[in-house]
Amino acid sequence: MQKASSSYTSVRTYDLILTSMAIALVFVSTLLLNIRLPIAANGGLVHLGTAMLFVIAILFGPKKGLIAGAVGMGLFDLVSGWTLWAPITILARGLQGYVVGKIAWSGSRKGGSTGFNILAAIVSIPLMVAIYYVGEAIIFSSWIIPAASIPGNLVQNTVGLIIAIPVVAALKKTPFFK
Amino acid sequence: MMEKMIFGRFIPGDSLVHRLDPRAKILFVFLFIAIVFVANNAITYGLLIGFTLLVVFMSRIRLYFLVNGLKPVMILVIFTFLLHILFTREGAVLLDLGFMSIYEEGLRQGIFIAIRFLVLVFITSILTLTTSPISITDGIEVLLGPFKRLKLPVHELALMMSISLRFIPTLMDETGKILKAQMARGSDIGSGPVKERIKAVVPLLIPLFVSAFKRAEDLATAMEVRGYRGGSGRTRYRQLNWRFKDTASLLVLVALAGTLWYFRS
Amino acid sequence: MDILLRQVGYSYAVDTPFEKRALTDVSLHIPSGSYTAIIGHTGSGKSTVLQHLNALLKPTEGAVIIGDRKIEAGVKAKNLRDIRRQVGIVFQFPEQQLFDETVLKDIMFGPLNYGVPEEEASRRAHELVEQLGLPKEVLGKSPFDLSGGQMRRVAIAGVLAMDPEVLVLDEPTAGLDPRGRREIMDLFHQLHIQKGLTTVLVTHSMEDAARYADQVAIMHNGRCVVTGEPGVIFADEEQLGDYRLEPPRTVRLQRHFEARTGLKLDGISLTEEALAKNIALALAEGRDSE
Amino acid sequence: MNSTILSFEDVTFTYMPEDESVRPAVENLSFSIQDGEWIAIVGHNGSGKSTIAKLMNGLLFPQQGTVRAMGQTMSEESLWDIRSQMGMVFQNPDNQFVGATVQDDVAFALENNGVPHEEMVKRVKESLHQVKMEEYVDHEPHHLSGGQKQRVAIAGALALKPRLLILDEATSMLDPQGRVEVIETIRELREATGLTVISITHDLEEAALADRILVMNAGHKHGEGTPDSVFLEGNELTKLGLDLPFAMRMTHLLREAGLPLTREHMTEDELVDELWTFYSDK
Ligand SMILES: Nc1ncnc2c1ncn2[C@@H]1O[C@H](COP(=O)(O)OP(=O)(O)OP(=O)(O)O)[C@@H](O)[C@H]1O
Ligand SMILES: Nc1ncnc2c1ncn2[C@@H]1O[C@H](COP(=O)(O)OP(=O)(O)OP(=O)(O)O)[C@@H](O)[C@H]1O
Ligand SMILES: [Mg+2]
Ligand SMILES: [Mg+2]
Repeated sequence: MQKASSSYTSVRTYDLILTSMAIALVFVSTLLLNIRLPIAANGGLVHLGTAMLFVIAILFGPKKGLIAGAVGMGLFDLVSGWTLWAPITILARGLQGYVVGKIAWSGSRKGGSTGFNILAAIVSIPLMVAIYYVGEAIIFSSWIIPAASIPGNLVQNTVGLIIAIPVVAALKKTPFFK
Repeated sequence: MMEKMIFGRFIPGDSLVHRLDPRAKILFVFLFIAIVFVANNAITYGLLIGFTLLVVFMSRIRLYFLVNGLKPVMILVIFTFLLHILFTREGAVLLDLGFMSIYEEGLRQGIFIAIRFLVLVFITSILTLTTSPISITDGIEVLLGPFKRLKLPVHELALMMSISLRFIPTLMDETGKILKAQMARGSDIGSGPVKERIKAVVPLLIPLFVSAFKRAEDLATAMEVRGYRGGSGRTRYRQLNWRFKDTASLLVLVALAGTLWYFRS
Repeated sequence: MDILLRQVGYSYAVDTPFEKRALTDVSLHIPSGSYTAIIGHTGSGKSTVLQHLNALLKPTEGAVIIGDRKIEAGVKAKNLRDIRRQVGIVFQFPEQQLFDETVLKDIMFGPLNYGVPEEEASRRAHELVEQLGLPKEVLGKSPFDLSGGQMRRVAIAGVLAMDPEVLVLDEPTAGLDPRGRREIMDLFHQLHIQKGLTTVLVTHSMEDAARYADQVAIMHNGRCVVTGEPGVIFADEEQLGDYRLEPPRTVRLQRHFEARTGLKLDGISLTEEALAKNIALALAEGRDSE
Repeated sequence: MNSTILSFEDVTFTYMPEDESVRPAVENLSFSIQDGEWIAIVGHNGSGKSTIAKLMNGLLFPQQGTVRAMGQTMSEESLWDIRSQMGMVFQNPDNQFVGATVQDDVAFALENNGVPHEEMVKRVKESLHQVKMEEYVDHEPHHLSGGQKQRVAIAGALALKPRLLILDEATSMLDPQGRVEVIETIRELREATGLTVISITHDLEEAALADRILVMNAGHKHGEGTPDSVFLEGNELTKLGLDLPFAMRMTHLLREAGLPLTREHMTEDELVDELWTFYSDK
């Protein structure tokens, strides 16, 4: 993604807008793109927000991963009736994006190693699940109730991973990443 | 159009709550979340309910609309309530069903937690129902102002949020169009075997990304031509006005906290 | 394949506070082998009608009959894939649907989804690239490396490769330069003639509607208010004005000429060539009769 | 009065200086534009028009030659000052709308230039008035038509009181009505303020409105002149992938149909006039 003119300001401006787009992409995938799977948890409806978050963190690294996850999904909670969950989401998804980006980009890999990309996503899953668990435990004042959302979160993340890897591979082949 | 559905959470209005400064409302919500945890008996929870209903009333948002919009959350409330009843085994037995019993403490806990949960959800929802996303962004930017010294790029963050809000409806339309275009080419994430559905995601997400890149590039050019070069030296068109009623709203909250503390057991 | 819209009504976001009615009581017959142009002011419902033609949208009232299939409001329709293969649709700015690694793969995407064998799909792709006036080399390139006009052509090839019986076009030339516009419109017309492809075109260009279509439908406020032959529709300037449309330029010039000279041309000229011929003829006759 | 507001002197620019086989997007280009002129730049896809626009406001710098604007040579130092005196409107109405609402968007350039708040409020109002969008101050972009968005973009440029407005295919994605709205707006603005306008376009009817047309072909200047003189080239333009204005196409077709028309006609009125004389002469 080379811009023809590359003064310092224009690179920064482009970067800022790319991050804004990443936020919007996560939001839109969470809201609009759903796949129904024949499984019980979540009524089988899985959104593609997590997949999008993985893709963004892997392609653009930890900083954009963090912002896209925290703001994109936090915003979703804010505007769709889950306002109370927004702080948990901001924390969980922000960290998740950061961790995925950090691992996928470790040692100047820049998301180029499929193995590391998968590892990154896998490592982030328990982290995200744990933050939601603790956060919801505080809201509900119970350690049992929030356990109910664990299976759903696991499915969400697994599907996200399964989708994100081929999408990353396909995107890497477009001229935008050469 | 579809975008109305998401931002439909914001209901424009002219109530006192609508007119409060977004900074006041955000602070209010955070303080309220902390205060709620002070309550621990019937009187204090009662006070919370009263206070919440008062805020709802003042926002002029119809209770029906509020509850209706929160259906999935309501299911969780009921679920929470039931779990507390089933798993708490303290106090006198109220009802013995043979295979299980309902204890007094369980019922108490269940009701209290449900109330806490409900007032939290109501008050936080009132924030997003009475404040446009862009005002929330403005409020956050100013509230985060002090963190600029810690090198947190507050201005950039706020600009990012407002640009993403601006582009969400555009990308939603775009998503709809791409979905349909690929459906017309026989690839559909909505039907067919699971494997096919997952396979149909790639032809969907790539165009979405490409379009986002294209837009990012165009927008960056447009912004630069219009003289954008980072946050320094910029003035603000949108101005926030902190007025007496904003201070008052926070004072009311302090009073509530005091009262709760007094009646707490 | 005939397509029939029978008193179709459609609302977006049904059962939400944001329900929006887009179509009311639309009846329209698209005969097999015809070239139908749908015109109308912005927001009049043209694109919404189009999406009913291959069941991307299902009517909330009335019925759409596509060939031997009937899609009826309130009745669950199964297996729409066949319909979507037979009725190809080129959306506005179709280059937005490109995604694959190479142009070849992208063009083959549709046919492969519909079970066309690999070789056959590849053969079609090669043939179409040539037909659309693209150099052979593009087949191996990434679609994102092409110029805007080339991307548009590749996207169109991706639809044509499914070998549809009906081709539905939503402002297919928006944003192209004059030459590109002309070439692509001529290509669609050629396909219409040679293959007998039933064609439905949504356009803001009255000139294109007048030039190519044999049936014109006017949409206004979600209703299909008039259908008829272009020669009749474009002659009625008053009616066009009622629906906030202007007659094609040729018609305007013809009227201008008639008003100025007092001569009356035979019928109405739908193309520039026809107008030139008619004027020349009228002037020659005008002289003779003096 | 007749001072030069912008000029290119022997400008060459290539996107890939390292690759010899790629021809420069713009080569040895020279022209100048006077204060108050309306110039149209026309040319086929890829002929270098957008590259010229980007060179004009320092988004790109030429490898060879000089760009001068507002009396200064374009450089890293003068760039922001020059930009503050020129507005630019791009092709895609959606991809240049920065603000959350119409007024925020118009204010964007003012904010960037550190204009004080009261002044901003005044200028936003003024500019929206100039493009007749004052009723839409609080509208969000997705509730506007393409033509309306472009008018807001023009207002956003006007807010800085620029001396020069560049339109890079600002009407090409619009429906006919939107196109008319935008062109009308530009016309009125020019009458009211004498703004210098450079419009890059495929639409020859639009170009015909300009004082002068610059024709580009494959990175080179093919020619320049008044619309009349440029269109006189006739079929030469068609070969460059351009179209002729309707009246001219009709003139040619009528000639082919056997009418001995003597002149080239730029407008329908002129054409009908000659046809009429022809008829009344007998
Ligand atoms: N996805 C959608 N959700 C809600 N309303 C919609 C949607 N798409 C279109 N509409 C509305 O339906 C009506 C008809 O829209 P449609 O796109 O069919 O018009 P059109 O004639 O194709 O317009 P244009 O010439 O601008 O393309 C409009 O009022 C539009 O606002
Ligand atoms: N960012 C870029 N990188 C490499 N080459 C480019 C870039 N932008 C343009 N070009 C090339 O430079 C040449 C001129 O392009 P330019 O965009 O200036 O043309 P244009 O006349 O504006 O075309 P259009 O009518 O399609 O807008 C073209 O050959 C194009 O392929
Ligand atoms: Mg349409
Ligand atoms: Mg260009």
